[in-house]
Amino acid sequence: MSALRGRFNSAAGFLDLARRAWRRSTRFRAGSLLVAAMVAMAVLGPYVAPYPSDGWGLVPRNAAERAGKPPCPEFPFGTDNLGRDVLSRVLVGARLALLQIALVVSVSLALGLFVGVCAAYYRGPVEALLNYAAEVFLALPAMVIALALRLALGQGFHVVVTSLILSWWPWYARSSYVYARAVVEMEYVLLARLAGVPDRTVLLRHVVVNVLPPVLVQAITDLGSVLLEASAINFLGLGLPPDAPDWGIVVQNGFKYIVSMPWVSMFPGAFILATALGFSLVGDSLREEMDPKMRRRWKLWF
Amino acid sequence: MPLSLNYLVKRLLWSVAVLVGVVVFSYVVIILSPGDPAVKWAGNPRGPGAAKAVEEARRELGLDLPLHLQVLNFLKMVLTGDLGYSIAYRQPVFAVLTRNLAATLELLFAAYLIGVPLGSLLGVAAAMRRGGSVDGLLQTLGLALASTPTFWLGMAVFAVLFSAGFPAYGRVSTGLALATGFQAITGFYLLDALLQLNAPVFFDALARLLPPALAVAAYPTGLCLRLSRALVADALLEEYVRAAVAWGVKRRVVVWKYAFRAALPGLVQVAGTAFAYSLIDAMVVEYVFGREGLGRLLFDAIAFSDFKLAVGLLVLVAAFYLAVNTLADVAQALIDPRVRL
Amino acid sequence: MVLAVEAKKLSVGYEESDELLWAVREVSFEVRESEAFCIVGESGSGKSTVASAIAGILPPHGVTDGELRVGGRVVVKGNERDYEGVRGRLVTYVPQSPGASLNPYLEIGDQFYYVLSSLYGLSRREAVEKARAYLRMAGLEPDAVLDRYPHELSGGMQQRAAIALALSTGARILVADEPTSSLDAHLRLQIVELLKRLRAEAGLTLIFITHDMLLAGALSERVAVMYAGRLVELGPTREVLRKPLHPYTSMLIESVPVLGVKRPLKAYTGEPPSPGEPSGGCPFYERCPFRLEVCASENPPAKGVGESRRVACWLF
Amino acid sequence: MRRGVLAAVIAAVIVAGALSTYFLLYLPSQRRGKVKTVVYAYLDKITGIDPSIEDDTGIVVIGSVYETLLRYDPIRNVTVPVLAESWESSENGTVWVFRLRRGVVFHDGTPFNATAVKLSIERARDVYRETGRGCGYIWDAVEEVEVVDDYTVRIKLSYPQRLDLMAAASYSAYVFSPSALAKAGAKGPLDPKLEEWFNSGNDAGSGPYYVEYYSPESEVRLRKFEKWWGWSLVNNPDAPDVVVIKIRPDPLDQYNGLLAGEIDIASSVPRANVRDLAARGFKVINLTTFHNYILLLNVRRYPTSVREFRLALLHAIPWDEIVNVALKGFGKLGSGILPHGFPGHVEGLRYSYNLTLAREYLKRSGVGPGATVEFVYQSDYEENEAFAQLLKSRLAELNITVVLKPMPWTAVKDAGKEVWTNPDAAPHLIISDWWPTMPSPYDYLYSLLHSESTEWNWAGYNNTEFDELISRAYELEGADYAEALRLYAEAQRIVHEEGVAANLWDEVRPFVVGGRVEVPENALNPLYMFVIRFEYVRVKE
Repeated sequence: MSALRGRFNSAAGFLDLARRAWRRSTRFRAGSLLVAAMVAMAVLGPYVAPYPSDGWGLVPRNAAERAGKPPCPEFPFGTDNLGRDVLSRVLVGARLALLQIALVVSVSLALGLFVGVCAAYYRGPVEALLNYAAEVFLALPAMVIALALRLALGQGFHVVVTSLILSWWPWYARSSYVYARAVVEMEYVLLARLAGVPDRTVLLRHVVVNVLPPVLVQAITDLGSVLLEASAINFLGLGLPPDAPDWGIVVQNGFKYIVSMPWVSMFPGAFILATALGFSLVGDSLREEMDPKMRRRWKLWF
Repeated sequence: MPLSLNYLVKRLLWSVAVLVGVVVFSYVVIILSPGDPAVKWAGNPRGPGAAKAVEEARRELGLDLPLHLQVLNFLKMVLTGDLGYSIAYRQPVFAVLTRNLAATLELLFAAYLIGVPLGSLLGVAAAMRRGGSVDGLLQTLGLALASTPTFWLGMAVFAVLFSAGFPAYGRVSTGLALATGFQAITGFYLLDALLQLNAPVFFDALARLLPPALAVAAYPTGLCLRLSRALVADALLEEYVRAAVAWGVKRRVVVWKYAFRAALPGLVQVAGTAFAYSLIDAMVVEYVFGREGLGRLLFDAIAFSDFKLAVGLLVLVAAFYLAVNTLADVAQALIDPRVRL
Repeated sequence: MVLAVEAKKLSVGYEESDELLWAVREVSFEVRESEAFCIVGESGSGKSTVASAIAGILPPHGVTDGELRVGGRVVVKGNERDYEGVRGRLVTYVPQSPGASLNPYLEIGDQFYYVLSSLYGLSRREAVEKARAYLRMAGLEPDAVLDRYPHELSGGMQQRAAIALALSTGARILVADEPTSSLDAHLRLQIVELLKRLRAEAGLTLIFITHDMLLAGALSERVAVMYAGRLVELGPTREVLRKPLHPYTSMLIESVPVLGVKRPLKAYTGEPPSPGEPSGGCPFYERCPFRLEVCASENPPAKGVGESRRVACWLF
Repeated sequence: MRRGVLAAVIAAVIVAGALSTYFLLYLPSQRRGKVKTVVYAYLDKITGIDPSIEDDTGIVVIGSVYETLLRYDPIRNVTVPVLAESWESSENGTVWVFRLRRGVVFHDGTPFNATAVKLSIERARDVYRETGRGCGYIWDAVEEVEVVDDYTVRIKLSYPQRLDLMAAASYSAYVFSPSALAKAGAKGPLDPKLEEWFNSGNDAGSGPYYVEYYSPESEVRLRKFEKWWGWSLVNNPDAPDVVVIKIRPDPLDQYNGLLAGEIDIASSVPRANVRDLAARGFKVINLTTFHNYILLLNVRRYPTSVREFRLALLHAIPWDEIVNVALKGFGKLGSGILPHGFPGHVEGLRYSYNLTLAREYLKRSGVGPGATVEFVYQSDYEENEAFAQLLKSRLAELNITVVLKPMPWTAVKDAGKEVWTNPDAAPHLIISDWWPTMPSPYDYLYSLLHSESTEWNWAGYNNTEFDELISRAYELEGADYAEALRLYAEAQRIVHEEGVAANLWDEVRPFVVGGRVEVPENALNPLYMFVIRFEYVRVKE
């Protein structure tokens, strides 16, 4: 089980891993800077946005003369067809983006970890049932789940988040299950069980602690992928309403004007790309750092 | 893992079981969401016939049966492909889906024909220089390609091409198709044009296919780049690669016939799964490029509150996923000589 | 007299997680043309690394120092390596595990084809024709092998096929890295006989890597003993076996099983130092029954004993 | 090996060369004679093409395939002959005689005659009476259609009416061939089989084009009817042989289609892109339409049930921004209920954007601060979307929260009708976009605000005085047109004071036309919304 090598078992271990990665990997540094910038935007966005009410989706009073301006010093990212400042919309939108992905990944991770560890620990019919459920949701991309939920529940935040959680938890369930299987079969876990240590304690103290690190690193990478899917769902109008401060929505707002006012869609889209890339870079270089074999540099020797 | 009839049958049964789960899920969505399931199923009918339509829907769903029989009834209805009439299209859902499937698949195939070879090639190049600056750049490129919102990339490609006066819109020029008497036979326009030896339509359809295909290809390119890099780099450390090098086998042969060949089964497996998920990407890009296909159905299902169409799409996408994954497993087994057939 | 291989203060190391671990340190030896030369040592002694260095297959994270010549060509100089035109043409290689050394995705015939087309530009038919000869030479029936995948062959057949592939290159120097370690005793004997015969018939230079002193005795004319990355003793096999100089060599000879019964090592407990450990003194210090004070602090240089033997020990 | 690659490349080049030569040589024999084609992008799915029943988007097909007895001329506000050559009415307007055109044939070759007229009028009227579907209410007054001879019909009415206007209506006034019954296997004109037959893509009209291919969700193809009676009058040798009506709901889609040369006439492009298209050499025809967008306020649900609150809302609507911001200049600010240029239009009957007044009304209404109102509108109209966001932003200044509920058309209709059955589930505000069936103010006022019009009166408005006023005006139209118009204006004033409904804007629809097609002004008519008279269109090849 190569992924169990180089693991960390505590928050300090994780920090240590991150520190090593920072020292060694340019890609990790670039990725964490992107992520930090995104988080900063999410925290500060509404306060630093030049036109905060534009950012929340309100049409400015002088919309007629402001509409459709290309990027200029006053509106660095230009304005949309209703005269709203695109920069403000992007800045304010960071918060909703972060909220969506953090919520989706944390809930899916918790759910998937629980299911995966239980399946590996209890085996038998529990295992079969949980694996089956995971398989069913693996076959359903978030977009079609969102379609069904959109028709059943109407537009809204809950549709995006629910559909994404439903489609992401099986990934964590699956990898937790694989790692947990390896851990459960280890001698000390067996001994602990034989010694009559309660299941809950064994699960938490031994299994979860060993399973979590690689799954957590996976989750960091996934934050980016979830953002991509959430934006797509919002872009298609399956999720948030059309004036929500969300990057996917702003891209949708500019969609009709992609040829005449490309800036409306291009800037928020670039932020989606940069954020997703940031999380991928961080997750990818952390995984590389956890597996020393992957760090080797080489010249082709033949 | 011997690839036997036994295995295939098991695999098929498993797929059907998963599909049953998917259908039950969609039924749960219909039943548990607020509002009358029959009204939703009938598509919010109006006018004098509304009461009758709702009654009809109630019978179709079997809402007066006990719950387990309701589910069985629904399963039978969906899995026999008899989803009734789409409100948006006033045609059987099954017919609407199959009619539009070819267009999306054509785009998807084109994208993977571009993305997988390109990504693999770049991945091999990166693997040969692992740890170097070229590798770093290529890996970042791979991540960036896989992190690009496909719908946005589609729009960007579209905007650029359009500004350059390149008509990447729709599937084929209507005027051209009419003037040359083009007929859609299989629904794969490139194939249809070839069958009818219709060169203008062939090239026109190709020119309109490539730009959206490029947008859809971003993800598989990035994925294959990263994957083939990892697999080839691993394979290059294999004992038989060392032996071959020691015997003086040329670099090109070692890389392709030895290392890449070893990476191929893994690549097929992962690309297969990605192919299934990219169906959604293709649908979104279709919408951006104004092409007919499954993507438009997604919007029509929303616009008309067409629950039947939505369930049809749900099941179609899941079935596609299962079928492609089974095929990928079989293909992987076929190209690995160690697997007994 | 032409030297097949000549190592001068050759060091080989691997880069692992920012650290550089030296697997072979300042090794010097020569192998004469048409000679059967054996390198003996426990696992981790660096003998396989030496074999890789000669065959030109050091892994990509390898680092070198010193100088190595193969067939008169400088292949290693400092950290520069150049095996262009050496691999397969001057030196060839029989790998350790037969199962892992054949490409599992290719039929044996194809593997011959790729080797021979790379080296001599042969067509597939010519390559197969030539392969038949070598397969027969290695004691295999060609038709039962050529269109088979490796996993369809038995272990012995795999190893014979690997030897045939190695021979088909036509190189005059054959490096065999424990080619029998994974085979049972019967097969092992057959393979050794085969190698002996081939050497006699074709006049090859044979460099044989093993941990088995007995095998070394049966096969080679000269032997080099390695311990913890260093060459501790070198000399004609018969002399070294009869009268070992280095305490480690003595230990190896004493531990040779007689009639399959492994004798316990009385005095020589302990493990060799791991390659990462910095050692100022003799690497064998911990296990050596005859250790002196100087052994703890200074590594013994190689000293000539007689006209054909060398040893690195403060006892001499 | 390298030689092998080279050989493969050479082989590929040879094969490709051979194939393309083959294609190119093969083609000329395959190419058909030049077909003049026009591709017209329409923005909605076709809901049906039954000439008597269809009351929605099907007009875009029906208008070219079928003909009415008369046609309305909006500029002169008169009717002109089509299938009827002349007509007259009795003194009191209760008996009308139409003399029909001779030598007209339907698409299947059967001759046009008085029987066809009788059948068509009666079917439209009876379907409406039986099921409430369609626009057959225009024939509501018709008591008897009498076939005098093959080319004369006499129509008796139960009350006086401008029947010539009805005969020019855009819905349910089309004449179809009696042969359709037999083809459909229908037992009578009301047999549902007939409707099914029509809606599966069959036509029985006499217009200049006939339906060749019918796929209501994606494409309808019309072909020139060579035996149409009017070709000699039109005298247009460049009229298209084939008209493809492409269903392109997305304005961007249409814009792209234009640029790609895929679409010759676009009915709906993003407004902000029209100037860009004009700069690229496309011709833009700005049609001032009778299509207007009327805001209806739910009078049956708190807080819009409070008159003062409604007036507060209406004075907080940014009237001054609507045309420039939401419509990008493509519209006329509404006044009263009826659109500009339509009989009965009243000028100057509009609210002002006046926050002080709005606050005053809000205070008087007694509705507490922080009120929330739901606003339903059709999601695929970009003007609606822009207006909705504008309204939300401005009402936020009054501390009124607007919950935007964009919906597809069918859902909008369902939500609107709910006001009569479950008013608290119906939205507070809703936009109804309307275009008339007949050129009478009654069309708008009855449908949108009469208490019996539960299908379209989404305000839930029920005012006997208003109802009586417009009914009286309608009956007077045949006898004293001026007095009728006065009463209609009176009715609109009542609505204005009650703050129940307001015409937000009349649409100016830019039809964008590509270079190879020429669409003369007379090919478009605001009453027959979206219908292009392709017989006047010229295709330059």
